[in-house]
Amino acid sequence: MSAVLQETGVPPATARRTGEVILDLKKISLSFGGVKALTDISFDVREHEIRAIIGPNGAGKSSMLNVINGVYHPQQGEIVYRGVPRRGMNTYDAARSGIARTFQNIALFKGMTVLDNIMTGRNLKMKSNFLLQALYWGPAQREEMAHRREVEKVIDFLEIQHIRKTPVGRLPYGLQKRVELGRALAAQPEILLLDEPMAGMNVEEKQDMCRFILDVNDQFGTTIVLIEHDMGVVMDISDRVVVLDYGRKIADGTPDEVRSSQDVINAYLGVAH
Amino acid sequence: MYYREAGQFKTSYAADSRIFTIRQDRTGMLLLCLVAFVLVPLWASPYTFSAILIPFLIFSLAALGLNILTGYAGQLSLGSAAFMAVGAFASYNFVLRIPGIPVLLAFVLGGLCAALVGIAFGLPSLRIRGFYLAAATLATQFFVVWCMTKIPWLTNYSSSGVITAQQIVIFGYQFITPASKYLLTLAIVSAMALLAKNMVRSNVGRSWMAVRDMDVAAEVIGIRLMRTKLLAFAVSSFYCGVAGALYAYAYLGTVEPEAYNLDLSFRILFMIIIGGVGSILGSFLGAAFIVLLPILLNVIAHALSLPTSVASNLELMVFGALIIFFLIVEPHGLARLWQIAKEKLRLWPFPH
Amino acid sequence: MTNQTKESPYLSVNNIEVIYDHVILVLKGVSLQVPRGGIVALMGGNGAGKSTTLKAISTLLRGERGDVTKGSVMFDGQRIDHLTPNALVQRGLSQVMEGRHCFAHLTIEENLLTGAYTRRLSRRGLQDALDKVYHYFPRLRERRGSQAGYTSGGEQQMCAIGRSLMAQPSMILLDEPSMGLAPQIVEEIFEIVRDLNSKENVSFLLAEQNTTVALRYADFGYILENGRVVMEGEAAALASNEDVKEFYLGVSGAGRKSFRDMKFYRRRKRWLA
Amino acid sequence: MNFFFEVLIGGLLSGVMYALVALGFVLIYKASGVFNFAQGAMVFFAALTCVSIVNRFGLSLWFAVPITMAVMVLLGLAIERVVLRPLVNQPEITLFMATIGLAFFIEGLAQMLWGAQVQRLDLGIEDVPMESLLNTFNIVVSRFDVMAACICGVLVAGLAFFFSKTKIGRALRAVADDHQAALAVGIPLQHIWAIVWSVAGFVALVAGMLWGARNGVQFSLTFIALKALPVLILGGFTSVPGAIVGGLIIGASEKLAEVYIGPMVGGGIEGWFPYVLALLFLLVRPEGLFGERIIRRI
Amino acid sequence: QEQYVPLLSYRVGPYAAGGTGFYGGVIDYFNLVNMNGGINGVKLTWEECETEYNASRGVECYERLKTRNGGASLVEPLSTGIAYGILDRVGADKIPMTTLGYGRSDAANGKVFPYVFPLITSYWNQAAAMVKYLGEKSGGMDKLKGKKIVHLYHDSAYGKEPLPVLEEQAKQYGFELVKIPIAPPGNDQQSQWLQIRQANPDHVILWGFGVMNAVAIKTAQRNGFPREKILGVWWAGSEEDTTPAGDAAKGYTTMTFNTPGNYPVLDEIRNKVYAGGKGNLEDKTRIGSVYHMRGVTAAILSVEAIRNAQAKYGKGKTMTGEQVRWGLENLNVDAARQKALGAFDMFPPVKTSCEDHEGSGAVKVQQWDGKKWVAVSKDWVVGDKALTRKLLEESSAKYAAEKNIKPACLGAAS
Ligand SMILES: Nc1ncnc2c1ncn2[C@@H]1O[C@H](COP(=O)(O)OP(=O)(O)OP(=O)(O)O)[C@@H](O)[C@H]1O
Ligand SMILES: Nc1ncnc2c1ncn2[C@@H]1O[C@H](COP(=O)(O)OP(=O)(O)OP(=O)(O)O)[C@@H](O)[C@H]1O
Ligand SMILES: [Mg+2]
Ligand SMILES: [Mg+2]
Repeated sequence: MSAVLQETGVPPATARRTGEVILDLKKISLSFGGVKALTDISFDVREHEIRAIIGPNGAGKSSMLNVINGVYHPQQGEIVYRGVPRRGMNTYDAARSGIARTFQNIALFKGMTVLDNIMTGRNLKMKSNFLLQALYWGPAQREEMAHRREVEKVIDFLEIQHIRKTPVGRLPYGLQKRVELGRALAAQPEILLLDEPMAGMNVEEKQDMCRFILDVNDQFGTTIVLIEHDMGVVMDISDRVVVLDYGRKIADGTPDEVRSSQDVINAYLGVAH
Repeated sequence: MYYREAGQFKTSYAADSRIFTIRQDRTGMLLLCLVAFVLVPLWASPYTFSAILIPFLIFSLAALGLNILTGYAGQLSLGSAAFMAVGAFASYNFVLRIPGIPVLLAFVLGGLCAALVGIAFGLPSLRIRGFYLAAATLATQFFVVWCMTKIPWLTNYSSSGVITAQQIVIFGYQFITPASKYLLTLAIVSAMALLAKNMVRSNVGRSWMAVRDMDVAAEVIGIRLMRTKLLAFAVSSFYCGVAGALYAYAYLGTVEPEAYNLDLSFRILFMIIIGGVGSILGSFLGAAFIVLLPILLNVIAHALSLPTSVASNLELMVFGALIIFFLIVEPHGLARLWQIAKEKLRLWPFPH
Repeated sequence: MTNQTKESPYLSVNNIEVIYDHVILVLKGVSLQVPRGGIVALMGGNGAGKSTTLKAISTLLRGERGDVTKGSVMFDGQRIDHLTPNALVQRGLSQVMEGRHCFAHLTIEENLLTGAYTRRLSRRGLQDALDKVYHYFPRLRERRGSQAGYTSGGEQQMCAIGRSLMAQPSMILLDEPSMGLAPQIVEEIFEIVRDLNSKENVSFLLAEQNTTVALRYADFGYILENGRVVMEGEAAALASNEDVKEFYLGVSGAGRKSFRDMKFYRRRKRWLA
Repeated sequence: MNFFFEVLIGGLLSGVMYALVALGFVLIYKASGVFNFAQGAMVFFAALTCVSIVNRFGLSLWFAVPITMAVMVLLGLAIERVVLRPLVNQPEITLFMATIGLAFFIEGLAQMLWGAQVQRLDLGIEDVPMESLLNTFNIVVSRFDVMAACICGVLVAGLAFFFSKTKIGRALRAVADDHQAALAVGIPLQHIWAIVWSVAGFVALVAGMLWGARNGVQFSLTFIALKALPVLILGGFTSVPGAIVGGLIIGASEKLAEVYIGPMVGGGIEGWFPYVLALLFLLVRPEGLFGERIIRRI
Repeated sequence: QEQYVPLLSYRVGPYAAGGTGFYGGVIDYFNLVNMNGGINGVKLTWEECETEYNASRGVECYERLKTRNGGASLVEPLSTGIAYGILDRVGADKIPMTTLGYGRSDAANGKVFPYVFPLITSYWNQAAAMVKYLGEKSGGMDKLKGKKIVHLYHDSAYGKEPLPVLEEQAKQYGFELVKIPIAPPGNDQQSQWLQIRQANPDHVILWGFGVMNAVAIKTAQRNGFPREKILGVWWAGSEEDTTPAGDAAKGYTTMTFNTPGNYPVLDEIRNKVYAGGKGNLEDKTRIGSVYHMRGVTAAILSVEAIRNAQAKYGKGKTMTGEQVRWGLENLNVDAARQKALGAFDMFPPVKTSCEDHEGSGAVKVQQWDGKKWVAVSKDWVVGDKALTRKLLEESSAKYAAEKNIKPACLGAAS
């Protein structure tokens, strides 16, 4: 249906190097009062892959991410992360064990500058205690500088040098999304959860964003779980796609398989692509 | 010379992370220190010291403490005077009961006691937020002052509950003259302000601000809410505690628990809001505003020889109106106003 | 369209300049017109000033410490830059703000009802208006009793659009209506736009990043960069412009390129050069 | 046992008086998400204006009350125009601070207009024990308190009706959530605020008259706000019924605590006990008993 | 020639009513003295500064005003908090401070507090006098045995101040002392009065301040507690405390250190000062009210001290603070002098010395008749001064030890 997709003649993403299953979600169910956000969902994520989650609005995609990094605790099911099964994550452990994410409704720290926002991403890697930091001297300062160097790499990578010292509240939406990605990247995560990173961007900006995501995936081998409504993007860059509808999984497979599934067409795409 | 950063290149991250990145600012700060430490003691009158500068510095310190908690960590509190009281009464007892203890150490210990109380009363902040928390911190205010009046041991069994701060002696030097007390206060306050500045520009500070701006997101990043909030309470109370001790030792001399009443808590809150929530400089500007403006209005009213009963009420009204006026002009406080002025100056003579 | 522009435009923005916070100059002289019954798209990259333009029109800027320092805005033949937003809604000009802005503590239905605040409706009339919105967005009917704060991003977006329809405006300023919506819904929303436009003669000014769709439904388009209008024209003309194609539609000479193949070094737009 | 009931009833009735003041806060919090620091000053201002009209111009209370009401409406309009309108969409804390400035201003204005003297207000309701109860059960219940409780009940019912049955009620909640969006959907923020501040002025007048009749019209009326705060946090900032229920709970438990726990710890615990109690409640329900749940979602 | 007095007044805030009355009285009397030609030709000048009853602002005012116009000759802050705040400073600045009926009771010891003068009476003497009065009322001190007295007090340093005296006397006379504190500000006292009703005491000592007083009187009425059994302190005994309580206050008695009534000096103030348009009170009917009369009393004693100092150091000269201090320490305003001033029996005769900066310790009991205060007894009541002397010696010695002060009399200024 979408004009863009109709014009495409692009070959599907070729199978790429992906590794072991790093995250395995088993029969996850989550409900809020009467609302069943997720029902009995199972899927896995392999190392180094780009895994997309798609589905209509309110299908439970964001809730899924929230379950993965411990913001929500599923009523049923099990999360196996790096071979360790658990009932649910908690946010701190998730962050510690290398899960970072961005949010659908931007969750940046509005009162801080871009640099500071990204620096918070390195919080878990900072060792010196607050007394040393208060003195801002010796090891504390050295540590601060070392992390600053890392963060500058992220800033360079995302090409946001010019807004380094701007308070994020003043930035336009698209740049805020980029900063949020930067904050997640600064943590050097193993799994990166991205919730609609390209919403509200025009094509050019989406192209940039895709490039960042692909580069992260290529260069650092970061596993990526991605929610996105732009089918062009999803079909082009993801390795495997899960489709949710009304809290249920209706399809799971390569972009091509998903694209041709009748269920998916009915529930989400509207028209065959 | 224009106020401008052009031509000032930073060649290291350390240079870029300085407190004042622009050379003119650094020179300005240096000059300010020079004035505060050298020129003021030479020129100021005892009145300026003991009625304006010393209370201004002490209030700045308390405001700084509250600003750490409210401005940086986002936990609105109406109990700062209580922490000041703890600091003062604890220091008093340390000096009283441990003969020969250095006064500065007593201040630090007093601050630590305040920090402990702060942690205890900070616990609810893990669940309670915003104005609910603010109202709940009033519990601290009333409870602590109540304890001070109820536990005679704390006031050394003085029949009226009033304590008389001991003489400040450091290395045998007695701080008696207003100028010497001023210098001592100034030294303590500047050192603590520097520490505070360092904290807020390094990881602790960023964690506080993250919790303030969006606690859920902060958690996801791996910031531990409990630790961060309680640390903010502790540090903030420490600052307030030391300020409280100075209030007793370097300013009033003799105090009753009532001196640390709700009114004082509110005044400190006013300071940070007027000065700028989440700004070290703002704490100082706010304290100056709240301390100086009534004095100024009082002087003006009497210079105009208004009838006294009218003058006092008019003062109150003008004070209220000015608060509103400043908020309308700049909701982020005097510190932000200052910043805007600097930004304009940097562009000057171009408008944008 | 051309004959419509001859008569005085329904909405016209004349050379406005906007400054935030007394120092940040954002719009540097923007002029645009929306004819009665027209659909006009406002496009441009992140931070170009689209949202600012819309807020300047609906006088919502004041709440964000922004100021229109030059120029004027005319609506239906009268200057409106000194009116309150509420007066504008009463005159039929309504805005859907970027980033949803639903009333989090109100239920979806209550949210919709507040949208009809300016209208004096009987209970019946209110119910009819509600039904109309529910007809457009069936998903909202399902979630009508949930607090808006707990609904998904897309549901909130629908709620925000539905809410402004409740006021039965004659002109709607839509800020990024497609953001965060499933492709199917995006298409539906634009159908609704077309529907209202043709059946009820509602005029639209849309700020939109999804240029492909926007140009498909709009009659006329403006492209904003850096606070200036850099290009304007009939939608069809814009859609066939080479630059627009490359930067906003993501198709260049050789047809659509896969997001995967975006090169690091590629042509960047330089409108101002 | 008799004594227990006496304390309990006394506490409940005091609680109603607290609730009366808390109501004013609730109104404004509902309408703008702002904690109105000036509420106490408004209570003082209203009472002082009313009583001064009676004393200076020799008018009867029946005239003075409507005149004062008109003054309070004017005050409400002025506050909306001068203070609130320029501060639309600003952070809560800014608005909170503005109300602090307002409190100073109103206090100064009241005393400048009417002087600092303590004045007496006689509503014609005698503050004596109800004979019948005293004789039959030997329980002391003040006639005045019962009367005040009735007035308060009527007021609460009226306000609750006003907020649940009119569209203004819904609009208010919308405004409290998001000023900007409220403006965008065409809610006339200015009218709403003017109305709400006027109603809050009316509530302040009622509270000021009742408290003034009890304690004398004097500056310390501004402090009764401190008694209203724990009521407010317990009941929830946004709930009219919450104010009354919170008032009853706080009133009763505070009196019982003072009488039964107080002597063990040296007494005078009424100052902090309600706050600690409210705090404990909050730990269980962080938004108060009837407050709107705080939505925290990402 | 001018003699300058800074006035740390408060005319806004919770205690404004008292502040306007008191400082109104002071200024009225100063004006009167000036109209009559000053003190041996030396005119009084003054400057006011609004303290809002706030210690910190009070200190600022003191510091600001103390060096004006050639230096302050004495201060009277009418606030315990401010008095504490400037306690050390007045000594260092050599400016005497008077604290009529409040502040540190032990400051009456001039050897330790050479610059502080709690003139006329202090809390301890008041408490002792209260017990004395209650004893006499019961028909002799021995009748107090077995009686029950409630001390209902403002839960602060102020309310706790008399406890040592009361406890001591309870032991001595064998009455039971029930202490009931009220959390400030005391807007609501239902539970306390229920407790009192339950305890059914013979007397209630009401040690209140501000709004607490009116509320106490009203709550007593509403709980059916007879107001005749309540005895207030002097900060609970002004028109501001009884007016709001209305009829409930009729018959209520309190301590005071002025005899209520009219005096020639007040008439003179009306006829000269107010007729000349220089009156300080907005409301003329407040002339002679409790706070106003206290202000006039404070002003009379100050003026007498200056006059006294002039007698020693040179008539018609401006006196320094040190010299005024001497004047205060050697004050003798006896009945004859009071008569001459048109203030006979308005306050007890005052005779100070280095050991006794209080100079009297006598108080009166007054009763509210529904419209005005009337004296209950003709005579001044004096409590057990030996006891209070003992307490103040102990307490001031402790202070001296804390502060490293060697107690000594200062004597005449150089
Ligand atoms: N905290 C919560 N409380 C109540 N209901 C919730 C909560 N979080 C999510 N829901 C509900 O669960 C369902 C799934 O929401 P979710 O945000 O996961 O959708 P989504 O797939 O991300 O949709 P979208 O594409 O619109 O963002 C929605 O109907 C939403 O209303
Ligand atoms: N409240 C504000 N204060 C300061 N600057 C602001 C504010 N709001 C927006 N700006 C600035 O104004 C410029 C234009 O912003 P605007 O939101 O209008 O862009 P936009 O075209 O809508 O972008 P997007 O597509 O990302 O929504 C941006 O550079 C932004 O940084
Ligand atoms: Mg989502
Ligand atoms: Mg935008």
